[in-house]
Amino acid sequence: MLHPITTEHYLVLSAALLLIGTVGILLRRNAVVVMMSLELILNAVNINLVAFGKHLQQLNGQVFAIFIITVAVAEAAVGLGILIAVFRNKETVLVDEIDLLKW
Amino acid sequence: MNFLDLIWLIPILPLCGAAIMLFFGRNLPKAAIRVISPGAVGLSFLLSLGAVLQLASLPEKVHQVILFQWLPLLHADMGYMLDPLSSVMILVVTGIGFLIHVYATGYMAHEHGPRHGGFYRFFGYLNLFVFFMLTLVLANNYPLLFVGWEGVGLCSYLLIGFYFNKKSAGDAGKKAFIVNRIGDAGFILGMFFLFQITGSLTFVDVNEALRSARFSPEVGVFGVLSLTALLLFVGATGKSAQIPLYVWLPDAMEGPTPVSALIHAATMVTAGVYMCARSNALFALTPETSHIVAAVGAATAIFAASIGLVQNDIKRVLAYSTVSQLGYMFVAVGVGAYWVGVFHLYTHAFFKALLFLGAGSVIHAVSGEQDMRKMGGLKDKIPVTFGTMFIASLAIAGIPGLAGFFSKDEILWQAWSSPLGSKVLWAVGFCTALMTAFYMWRLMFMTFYGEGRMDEHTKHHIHESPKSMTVPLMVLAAGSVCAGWIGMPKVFGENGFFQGLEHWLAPVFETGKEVAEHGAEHHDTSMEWVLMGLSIGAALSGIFLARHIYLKMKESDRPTGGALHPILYNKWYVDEIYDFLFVHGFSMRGGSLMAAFDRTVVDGGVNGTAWLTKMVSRISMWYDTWIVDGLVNLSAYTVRALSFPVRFFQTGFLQSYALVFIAGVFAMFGYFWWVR
Amino acid sequence: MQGHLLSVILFTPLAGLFLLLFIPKSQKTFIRLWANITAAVGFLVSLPLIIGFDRSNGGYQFVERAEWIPSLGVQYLIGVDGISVLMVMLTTIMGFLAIFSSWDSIKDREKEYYSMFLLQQTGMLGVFISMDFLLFYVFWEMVLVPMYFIIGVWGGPRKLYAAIKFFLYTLTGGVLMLLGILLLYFNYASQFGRYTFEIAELMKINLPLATQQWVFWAFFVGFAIKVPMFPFHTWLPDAHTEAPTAGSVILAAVLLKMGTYGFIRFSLPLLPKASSDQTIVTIVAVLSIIGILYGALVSLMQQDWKKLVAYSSVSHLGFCTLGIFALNQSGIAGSVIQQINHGISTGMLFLVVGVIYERRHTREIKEYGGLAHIMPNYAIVFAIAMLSSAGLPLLNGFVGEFTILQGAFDANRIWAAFAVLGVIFGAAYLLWLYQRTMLGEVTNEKNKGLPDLKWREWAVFVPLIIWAISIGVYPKPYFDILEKPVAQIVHRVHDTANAAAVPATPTPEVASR
Amino acid sequence: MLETGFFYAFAALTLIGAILTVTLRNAIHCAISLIGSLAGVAGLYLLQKAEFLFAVQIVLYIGGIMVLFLFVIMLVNLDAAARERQYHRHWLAAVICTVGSGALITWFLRQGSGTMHLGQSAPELPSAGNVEALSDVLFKQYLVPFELASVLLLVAVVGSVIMAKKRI
Amino acid sequence: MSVYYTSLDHFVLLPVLLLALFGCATLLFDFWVFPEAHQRKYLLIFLGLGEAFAGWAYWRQGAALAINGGEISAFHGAVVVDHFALFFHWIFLITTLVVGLISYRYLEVRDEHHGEYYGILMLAQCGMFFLASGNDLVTIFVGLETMAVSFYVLVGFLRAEQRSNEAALKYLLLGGLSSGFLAYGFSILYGIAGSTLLNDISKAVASRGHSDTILFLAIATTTVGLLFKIAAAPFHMWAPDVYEGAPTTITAFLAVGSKAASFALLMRVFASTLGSARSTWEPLLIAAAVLSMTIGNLAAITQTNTKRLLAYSSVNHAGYVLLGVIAGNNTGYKGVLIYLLVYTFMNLGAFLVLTSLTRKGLAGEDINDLRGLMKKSPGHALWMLIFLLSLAGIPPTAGFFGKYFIFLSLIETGHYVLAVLGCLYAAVAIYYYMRMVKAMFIETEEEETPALSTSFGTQVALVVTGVMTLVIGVYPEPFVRLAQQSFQR
Repeated sequence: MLHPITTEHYLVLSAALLLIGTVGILLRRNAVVVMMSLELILNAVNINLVAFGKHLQQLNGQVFAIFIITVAVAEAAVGLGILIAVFRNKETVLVDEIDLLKW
Repeated sequence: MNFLDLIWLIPILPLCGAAIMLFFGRNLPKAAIRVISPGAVGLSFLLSLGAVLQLASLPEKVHQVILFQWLPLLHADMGYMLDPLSSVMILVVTGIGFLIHVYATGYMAHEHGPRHGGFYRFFGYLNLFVFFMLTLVLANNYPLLFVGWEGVGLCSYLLIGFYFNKKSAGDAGKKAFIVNRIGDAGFILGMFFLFQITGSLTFVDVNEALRSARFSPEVGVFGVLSLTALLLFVGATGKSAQIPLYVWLPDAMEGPTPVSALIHAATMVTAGVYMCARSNALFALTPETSHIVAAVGAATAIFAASIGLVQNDIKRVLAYSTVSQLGYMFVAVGVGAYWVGVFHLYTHAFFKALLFLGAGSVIHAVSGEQDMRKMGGLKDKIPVTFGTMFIASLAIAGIPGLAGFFSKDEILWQAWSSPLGSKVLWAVGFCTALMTAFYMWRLMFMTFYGEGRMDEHTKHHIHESPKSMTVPLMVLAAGSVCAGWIGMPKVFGENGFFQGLEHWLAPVFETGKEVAEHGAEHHDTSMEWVLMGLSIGAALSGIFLARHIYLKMKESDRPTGGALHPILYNKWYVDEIYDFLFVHGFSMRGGSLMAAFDRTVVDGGVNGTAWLTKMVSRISMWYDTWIVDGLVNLSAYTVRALSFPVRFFQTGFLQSYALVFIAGVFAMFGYFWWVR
Repeated sequence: MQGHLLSVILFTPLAGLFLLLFIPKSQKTFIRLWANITAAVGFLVSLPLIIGFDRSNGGYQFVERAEWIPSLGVQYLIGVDGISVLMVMLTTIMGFLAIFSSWDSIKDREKEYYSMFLLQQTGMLGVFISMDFLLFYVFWEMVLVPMYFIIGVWGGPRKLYAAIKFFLYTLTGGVLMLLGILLLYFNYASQFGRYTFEIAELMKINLPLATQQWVFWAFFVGFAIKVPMFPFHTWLPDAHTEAPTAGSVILAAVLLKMGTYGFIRFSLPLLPKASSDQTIVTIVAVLSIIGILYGALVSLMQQDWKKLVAYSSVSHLGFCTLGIFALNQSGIAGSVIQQINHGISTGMLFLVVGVIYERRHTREIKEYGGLAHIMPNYAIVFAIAMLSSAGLPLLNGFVGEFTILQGAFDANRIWAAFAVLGVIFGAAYLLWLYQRTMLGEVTNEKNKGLPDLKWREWAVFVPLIIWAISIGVYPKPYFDILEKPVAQIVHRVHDTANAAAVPATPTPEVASR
Repeated sequence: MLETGFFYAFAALTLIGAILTVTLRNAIHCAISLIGSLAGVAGLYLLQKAEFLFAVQIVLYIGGIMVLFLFVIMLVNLDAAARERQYHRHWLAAVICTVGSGALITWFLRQGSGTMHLGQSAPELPSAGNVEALSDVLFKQYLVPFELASVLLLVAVVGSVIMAKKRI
Repeated sequence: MSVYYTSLDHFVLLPVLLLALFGCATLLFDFWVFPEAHQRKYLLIFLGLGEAFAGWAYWRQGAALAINGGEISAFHGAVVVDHFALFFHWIFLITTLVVGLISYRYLEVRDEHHGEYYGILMLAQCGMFFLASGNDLVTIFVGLETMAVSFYVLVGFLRAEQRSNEAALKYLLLGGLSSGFLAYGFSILYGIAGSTLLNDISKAVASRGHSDTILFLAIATTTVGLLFKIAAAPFHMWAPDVYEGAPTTITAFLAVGSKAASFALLMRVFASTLGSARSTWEPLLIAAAVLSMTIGNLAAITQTNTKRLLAYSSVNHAGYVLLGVIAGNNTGYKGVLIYLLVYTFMNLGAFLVLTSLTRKGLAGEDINDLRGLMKKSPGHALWMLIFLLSLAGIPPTAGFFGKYFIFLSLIETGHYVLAVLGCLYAAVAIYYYMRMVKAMFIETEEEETPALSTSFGTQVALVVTGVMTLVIGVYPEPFVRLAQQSFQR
């Protein structure tokens, strides 16, 4: 149990987070939760980056992670804006009720 | 004036006539047509006469005029050749053609309707026919001969279908053309064989190569030559109405009578005989083909004669008679006596043309009736017609001294004596002669003797034909008498004139001549006398039998021929057999043969083979619509149909898309995992 | 001017089209007139070509060469040899007549119609004079579009189906052909180190048989669809039937020839080993024969006048391809002549149908009968067209058919035997058609009082009839002009084949052919 | 070995938070779980001596984004949505694909870990002056993306305003 | 702290700085100077100026490249300008300009004419710049997201329309997912190389074995992200919906600009960076290409919405371009460049005509709305014909040369099956393009509709795209040379 924590631990954790995030996107009908799941995925990437950075004795990974966080912020902002627009027009945030465009 | 160099004008003149008729005829007065059209043929006749006379003085007896190269790859030129054989032919064609043209000016004079009901068209076609026929006989190579060959077929088609508002006429024309085409297919293939064997299609070269056996060894094997000859003969059977392709000729009587006389008796139908005679070098090399030719000829002769015995339509009797006589000619060709075949062709042209024209005159007299049962007693009312036809009937029956006798007798003798001949051939020919005499005189007795059986109205209108019709009859009658004199048997004594034809034709038939002479050496003259006597006897007995039955006996007493009669009357049911085989093979639900016959006539279904073709083409069309096109449409349909499932994935649900996305990722990972 | 004669010929219709665009739509007569003038000028400028053509020279003449896309090795390289010069003349003449024949029949959207025709004219000419493969391909595909519109806009009731079928079929063949071209192009580059599409250069490639076979089949699909050969023929009846008369005429007279021309110009000289490969030749010949018989048989059963003529095209073009793959002088020369003949005869037949269609607006054979009474001149013209199509001697059809048959016979007697059957069937369906429409009593009241040929119609038919007869009577100029180029192709095919065959098995059969 | 314990604690926090985020019915509960998960990740950063990143994670992510989320959740009344079916129908296929992919990713990582020596525990980064060193990297090597990020944020701001405002 | 950048760095970044500047200016001026709706079209001036300056900068860069050769690398290798990048910059420039030109009438018709539109348009172009020029994972990723976020906004720009909202939401969520995967791949690439510079990654990748699982993981996830952006199957699902829902002008921008930018990145990543791992990614791309052509074609056949039809067709085209990357020789890459250039003009043109079909109260997106266009507006119909023929790849239009190089490269590299498949699909594609042609030329309008909404800008853009489509088809030489020059390794 108490063996040292290696980079691989972080990578596996990251994979698990990625997986959970993906499941969230695939399954949750609530668009807000879907967006939260996106955040989970980006966090998985960040774990990866920081772990690699440490593994490689560099700070680049952390910097990359900062940019990922920035991107996440931007996406969330725009996404929530779009969500509000959708809600205003359609009175729903359930993604499977938003299916005007098909076939 | 050098006529020999002008022989190309001989066919061109009628062509000009035809062109004038067809393009401007509508605007010409009838009188002009009467002059121009026969005039063109007449001029040709004069030119031919001049040319033949000049040819006689040439030592080599061949003259060729080459206008220009036509099919360079087959070394075929627009070239005309005058030699003894073609000289006989052009004289027959132009001479008899001229007479028939003249006759037709009278016969067709009653054509009514807009623009004279096609008076000009008729003469245009007729002239065109003469052009093609002359091309046929004057050609110096096979392809050009084939031009004429097809051309006369075309004109025959046009003229048979001249009264094109009659459906039966159109059908008959089409039948003639298509049956001829079947023969032509054989002819074409035969030509290709010849070209491959000899490297040329010019008569002179081909014959030269064959005689000297100068053909390339790998193609010159024995079977190939026979096949070549057989293929050419297939062509000849089509054109000359031999078994099995004879069916078109009786139907061709739908055409106007002068057409029957010119095309279907005197000239076109003999083209097959001419072609075989032309290819004598080839046939001489292939005796087994010659046997076939002779056998087919003999079979056709007796077969057609037997049908002729019972026919009631005057023109049909003559038609079957023509088929029968053509069979005779092929017997002669088949036994190697080519000159005799040509001789019979030549005499036959006179009396058969005369018979047809006479029949036309009769029909003319009785207001278009063709059924002999409704004639009778015309002897005194139309004496000229009667007289001339009387002579012709004697001639065809083989009464000594008249043209038919000499040629027919010579054929029988050659059939008996030639090394290629046999007693069986003679016997068949003999029986045919008997039958010929019988049916011809049956025709005479039914038509001219006894009581008139036509209705009153017609009776009043019976009148002799105009001069323009009777004069040609008389000329032809003279010909029927004298034409045979230039080919008398040698037993009558050797004389330059009386054996003139054989000598004249000798250069053409070098090979054939050897065969014939070879035969003559081995038979004594007494046998010839005996056979001659037998055939005279046959002719006379035929005449008397006919006289006994059709003049003396009452109608009810006449022997019906028992079971044979319907068979003969229905032409051995050949049309029906063809029908049975091809036309109604599957739809014969208990219907009688007769019913089938009626249906055929009524339908006018092209012919047996046409039905088969139609059936196959139905299948083809079905195949095309449902299989070939169907497959295409099916694949198009499949593509379209696949479109929906593909689009179906596009459900509009975001998470379905994400699922596909992840499935793609999973597939990629899985792929690599699997590959590793 | 003389140096750029071919370019002038090629671009005259295009120039006319350009000017046509400036004519306002409402000036219908002027539009017609201008289109006719352009087409006539197009024909006139092509006359110096045939006059100045040197028959004794088997190579390309009037060659013009300019760089087009140097980095791809594509050139604007045009020229004519004996084969293409005939095709060019066929195109200019038939194009003119087709445009002329549309004067009365097209009463809707004339400007577009004539534009399409002129555009197509340039495309077809380009196909026949390109000596650069890519240029050829560009023109080849360019022809599709105008034809699509001609069928699709001015066609009959099922025009849309027919048009798209035409387009899809030919395009599919075209793109596969492109692959073949590119394969050759690539092989040339890897052997000679530079890229070029020049056909004369591409001939120098030394390709193994297997590769040639691949390329051959790629070409085959393209050309066979265009011809069309047997299993690829189904677009043709639909396209022909639905197209307006002039469209059918051009389609039959020129467009289909692009396929056979392709075989002669590209398949044989570029792929001599594959083209003389026994299996391939047999397959193609058998397909041709099936096409001949099949087309004829299906024609027999047609109830639709135009469809009958369309299927007869399948049969006739079967002769053309059979001749080509007889691989001898007679076969190929005959084939080229037959292509011209088919253009004339079938063109005439389509015009004949067009004349009656314009009057009665139906193509059902049942609707007609006895027209010879009402329209005697029409009947005569039809008869000549029919006989020329049926291969009557002294008319054009015979010369081609006969020579092809002879060539086929030389190659393989059995082929000829089957092909000859096609001649019989040819007579059968045409005569039957003639009988059903022209002869007999006038059965349909509507047909009474139809006017006979008008002078404009005469003017279209007369040149064709004269042409038909002149070829039938004196085909020598055509054979002369073809002699050298065809001989070159034959030599190329056989020399290469023998060169390949001799070391392996010097059979006497091969030697004797 | 304290580090190991912390790692597992933070990892558990991260994963449990994440799982709760995707499973809880109420969106507000989801958001709070997500905050937990993000805090876990922040802890992991701290564990790896990435203090600046830890700060960013806490301030920007948890303080900024999550407030935004909660704000939106309040704005778009989700009571009705919360009562309905929570998951999409195709959950089985989705779970198979995701779990399969996840398993394969893990497999890939473990397979390849040898070549990259991932199995070794990485040495510590020099802790002192971390932020300075970071800024050095950020403004030297990553100047361009930094500037670009401002553009990105500008777009995001303008965009969210356009999207969210009723009238502009 | 010393100054870390030089004038050379400036020079490289100049165009994007200018664009950003003018973009911001647009946003500002929209508020303060042109408050009235009808004045907003003057904002186009800013767009024009921005593009003109950027063009000038590109031109200078090109000139500099011509002298120095090779590439100009700036910011420690994070940004690179070479002929390849310039080629794409020009494409982006043209695309943005054309989209801007055709937008104002469209937006007026749709009642959503706001100045932000042009600003975001230019900021999106800034993002694109880094897709083509970025040489560093971080730069590329941020650039990609800049472009993506701009597009999320633009796609949802018709805020009052449910379809537009929906498209934006879908695009955002799926785009986020794909960005996540891309970032994940990038993170592993970084882990592998220990650097975010593509050059370093390239070396690291080359030194690893072909069956390295971690490398595969990186490649696969990166591929997923890139394939999503170019809308290749099976990651294309967003495309039809987003194309349909977005404003038509933005659909054009998306179909051309975004796709070209993503392809620029894809080429840089696969051809250069991951070039040595070809055996790993080639099967993935082959599968994607074949699936794209299949799905794109099949789905388009029965489609009745023109925008959706063109969306599927663009999936199909992505498949074709991928074929060029798969072939992977010089001809293939050249082919990709030519194809994208050609695609820019023809697809822009086609969407442009569709844009004109949108009139007050008439979406103009159904295939039946094209009916009788020849009668109504022959100019539009004829140009559209040229665009469609070009999309179908029929000579002598430009599309042919796109396909030509692709097929040639496939043959050169022995991918015969793909070549034949590509050919057959080209024939299938005819069918649906011809459906549009048929509607325009053969069918007639059922009821009278108002005249097309065109403007001077639209006309200019139409002529430019049309003429270019023809010119590249008839005389492709300079463009082939350009592509040749742009891809010199």
